[in-house]
Amino acid sequence: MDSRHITAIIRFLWTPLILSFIVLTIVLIVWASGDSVVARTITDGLIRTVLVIGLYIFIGNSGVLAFGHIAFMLIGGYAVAWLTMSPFKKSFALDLPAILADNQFPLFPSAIAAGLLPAIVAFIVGIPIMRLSGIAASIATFAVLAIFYTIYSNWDSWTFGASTLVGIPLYVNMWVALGWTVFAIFTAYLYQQTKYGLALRSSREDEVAARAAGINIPVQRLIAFVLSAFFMGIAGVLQAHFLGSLIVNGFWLGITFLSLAMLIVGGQRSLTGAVVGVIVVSTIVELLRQVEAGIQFGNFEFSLPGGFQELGLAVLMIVILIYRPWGIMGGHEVPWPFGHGKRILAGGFALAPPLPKDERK
Amino acid sequence: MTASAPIVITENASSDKLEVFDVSVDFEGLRAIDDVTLSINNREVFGLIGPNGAGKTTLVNVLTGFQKPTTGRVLLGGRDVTGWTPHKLGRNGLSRTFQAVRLFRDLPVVENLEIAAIGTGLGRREASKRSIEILKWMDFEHKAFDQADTLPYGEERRVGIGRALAMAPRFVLLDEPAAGLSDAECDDLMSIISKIPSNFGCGVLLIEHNMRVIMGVCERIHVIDSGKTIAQGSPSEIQNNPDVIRAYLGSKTE
Amino acid sequence: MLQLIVQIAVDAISLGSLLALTALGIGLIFGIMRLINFAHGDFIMLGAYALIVPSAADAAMMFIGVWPAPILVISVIAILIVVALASERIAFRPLRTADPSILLITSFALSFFFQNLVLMVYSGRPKGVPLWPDLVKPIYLGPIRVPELHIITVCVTLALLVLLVLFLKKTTIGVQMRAASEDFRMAQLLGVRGNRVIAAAFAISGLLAAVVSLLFVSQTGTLSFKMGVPLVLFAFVATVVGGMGSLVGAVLGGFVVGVSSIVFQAILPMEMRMNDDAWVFALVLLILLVRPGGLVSVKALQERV
Amino acid sequence: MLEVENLHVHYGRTPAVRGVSLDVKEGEIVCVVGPNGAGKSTTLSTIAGTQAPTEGSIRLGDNSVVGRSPENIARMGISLVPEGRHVFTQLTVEENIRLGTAVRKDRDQIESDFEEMLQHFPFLSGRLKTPGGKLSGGEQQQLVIARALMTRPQIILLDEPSLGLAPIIVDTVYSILHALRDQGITLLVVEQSTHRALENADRIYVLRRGQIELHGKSADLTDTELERAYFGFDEQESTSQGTTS
Repeated sequence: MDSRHITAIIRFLWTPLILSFIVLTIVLIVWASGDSVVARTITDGLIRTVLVIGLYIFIGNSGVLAFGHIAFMLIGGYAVAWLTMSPFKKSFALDLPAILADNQFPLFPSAIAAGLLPAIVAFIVGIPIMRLSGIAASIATFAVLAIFYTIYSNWDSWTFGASTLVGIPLYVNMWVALGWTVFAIFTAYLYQQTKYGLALRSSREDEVAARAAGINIPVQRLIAFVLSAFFMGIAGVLQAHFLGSLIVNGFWLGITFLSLAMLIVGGQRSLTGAVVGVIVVSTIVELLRQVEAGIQFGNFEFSLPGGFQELGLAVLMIVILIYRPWGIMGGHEVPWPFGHGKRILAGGFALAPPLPKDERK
Repeated sequence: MTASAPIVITENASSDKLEVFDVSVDFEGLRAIDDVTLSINNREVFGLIGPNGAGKTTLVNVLTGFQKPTTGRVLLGGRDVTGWTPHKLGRNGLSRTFQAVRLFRDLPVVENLEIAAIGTGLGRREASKRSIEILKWMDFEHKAFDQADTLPYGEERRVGIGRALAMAPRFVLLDEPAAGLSDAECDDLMSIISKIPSNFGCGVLLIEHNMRVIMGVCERIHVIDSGKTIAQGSPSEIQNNPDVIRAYLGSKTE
Repeated sequence: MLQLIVQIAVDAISLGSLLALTALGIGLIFGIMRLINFAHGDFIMLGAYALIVPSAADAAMMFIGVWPAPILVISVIAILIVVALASERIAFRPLRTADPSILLITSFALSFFFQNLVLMVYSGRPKGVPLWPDLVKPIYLGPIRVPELHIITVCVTLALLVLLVLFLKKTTIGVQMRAASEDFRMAQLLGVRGNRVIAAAFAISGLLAAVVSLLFVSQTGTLSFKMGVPLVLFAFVATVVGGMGSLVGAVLGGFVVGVSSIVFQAILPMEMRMNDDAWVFALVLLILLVRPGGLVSVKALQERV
Repeated sequence: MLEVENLHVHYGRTPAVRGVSLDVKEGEIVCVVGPNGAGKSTTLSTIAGTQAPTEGSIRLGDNSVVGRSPENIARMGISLVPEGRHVFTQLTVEENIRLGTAVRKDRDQIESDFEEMLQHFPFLSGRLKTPGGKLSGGEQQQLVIARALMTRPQIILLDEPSLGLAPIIVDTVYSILHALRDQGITLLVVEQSTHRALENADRIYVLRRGQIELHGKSADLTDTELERAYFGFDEQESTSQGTTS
């Protein structure tokens, strides 16, 4: 493998490399500063990133605005609680079957299992729903969320009903969240470069032309739906292990709105947009929160009334949408800054750079 | 055009035909296609013409599965494919272009072609390879990484044809490929179209209004008006057929 | 038994009425500009909060709420018409040509804005508001007891539906609205003022929201900054079930969702009754899978090849 | 009265109209003919304001039309009947007709105009309460003409009024257009059929690939001239000569 080939591979992986580098840099800075409060904020942001990437895998590639993905986060979060809470703590709130009630399973396999469960659910509900398009598809996914939300709210023996379930082991810190974020970035990117991802993106651009090109749209959507449900589940897992508690009410409209807002502000049509959206919206929220708490200008303290943070966020979102309807990134990935070079296709097929016009003949 | 074009797919049986038997299509009581029968041979360029509103696009939609015929059958290589979904027909060797081009606008040119190749069941590696061969054949590989919606119009149309060819079709349906092209671009287009049958081993159904293009590349021409067949024959027969002239230019009411 | 059946029927029709009115408010605007206005629920909420004095105190002090009924009704309607028109002018007009998904998210943001505005001014705690307490008492139809309020709700809904139909059929702007929702461009080509028609639609949606908010508050007697959310959710689902873009569909969908919600609550065995919303949404899912275009499907929304 | 000068229109980067100039004088029927994709419809919709020109001027009398919204252009007195008729299918026939009065200020004239319309199109009077969608194609075409007339326009732009109609109904439609012209109404008609144009128009423009190929009074033009311009056969001959020599 010569250096040109390595360059080509780096170029191919440029987007996930840069995005990972950005989040890593943020984490390292915070780690070096040793500020534990900020570290918690960042961990929270990383979990959000996994969440928004999960949304992006389906919404971004298919162009179908799905409202129901938080259902998969809910399923993943509770699944991991059933698996990893200590039998002693489970006995306080839950009334699970013996195999779950009496055992505490290892963390990592449990996390995987808790990601797979929503993926399986997505597969089952996706078979009929993925045939729908447009607004009907959006509502159908929302119906799925509403159904799971209602069931989980009332399923006392498994979820502690509408009350807060506590006692989930705390093991997610900044580094664990970072690991999953980087994994999500690479998986989402590689998926969108596979033939499946490409086929799905074609249906986003033009359903009619995609069908004529031999693409089975429901099948392609289903693949993305399942993969995205897995990451949504993982986001639920991370949140459960980060907060140590779960409440069904936390998986409803608030988080649905916030995560969609992040995706759309960043730009729903690119992975970079998804990540940028999380960073921008989280930063805005954080800044507004600090202004709300009060800032010192010399002797003069300036602060805003409580609730200003949310109002500011809503106004900023509307302004961004008015001026950049396709989000900050407008559908673009991180550009390759080093000009023309040998370029490698996702299929591994190398293509020579275009020759200058006069040399071609 | 490059002279040494790679032959991408040629293994199709030359016996196969794309046939339409007694097809009619009704839209809310209005008969858009009225009992049309036609048959396209493999490796020929077959023209379908008719004035605006004659039902050409409806017929193409029937052939490619976007429209179910009210009555009649469509046969592909002797197999009854009436009522198949578009993607299934695509996988079985029927590809098309669109009047409105309908490129995947946010994606690069090469991926536009790759998607069609993937649609026929290829993996990405083979799909890239086939796409690049076709782009080279069309003398277009220098724009492989340009995003589709940055291309000028004539080039968009060319990519549309490339995309249809990337499916290694047995038959390719070109829906008004010359609309809006300049004369020079039309000449390029004609030379591409006339080379398609021998290079790709497929039949071409060409729907076009530009008579120069139709007369220049078709071996046989089928004319419909108000959904009915009014003439078929060689270009010279059609050109001198009074019914055809009348259909286009309107009846002379003395 | 008869008492029970009538009770269920009255409840069902009453809830169906509120949802139908809310769905109409959403459907009217969707028909014309392809915007699903999630903030409509918050119009309803704002109308309810207009009844009390702005304050973060726990106990609500009535403000507009103690005015004589006619003035009260007119004031709330006027306030919500202004809110609806301002929303259109500030948030939606600049995005008129944007993708429907962007418009939808904008309405999310607007909804978020209104909710937090109220949260900031009035605090988040639910407040008791006794609006027209006399209406809660039942009236007797022979042996059958029915809350007066439910009767009023149904009558008001019917009256509004009739008025709306008359408005859409008999007035110039009403006919223009129907034309614009079928073919906006063609209507403009005939000189119909797009801005005026859209503004009229928003004004009517504000009026509908005001009526729903008064009926709803008199039924529940409480205010909460999230009170519009379940209404708008169910109404939104109703417009989709009824068929997006069809006003008849919106009303029909409102009743289907409202009635099925009450009926599920009544007929399900006790242990499944807690999950009645889940059953409603399962029904919605089923309807969509069988008829993706909704019960009354609208041609203009189907894409041509 | 209507003057279009050096009009260029692009769809995205696609040139659809390339330097078209035409004019219509008061009381004339002017036909624009040409094959599909020639830019005829684009020209009309640009005049009516649903498409923005990249270059050129459009004037109605002394007023420029460019940059105004379709509704304002309609209010200036230009009424477009687009291709495909666009009857409001859910509105009754009467509502369709009366929608055309949205632009008018002379409220008192409307009723007499309405009566007049019913005389022009007698079939309408029996079907005033019928939804527009229930009319046949020919009836719909007449309805949209009536609707356009109700705006009392200075000029009506008709995009392929004969498209999709049986020949006998086309004759009816054109006889109506003649009657209108005799009353002094100005018409700019896009038509595919050159013969129909020759029969009905005072002047004809042949459009091909976005440019005016030929222009003249219909009395001065011959079939052959028109056919050549329409199909571009001249060029075909010259190219074939070019290749043989």
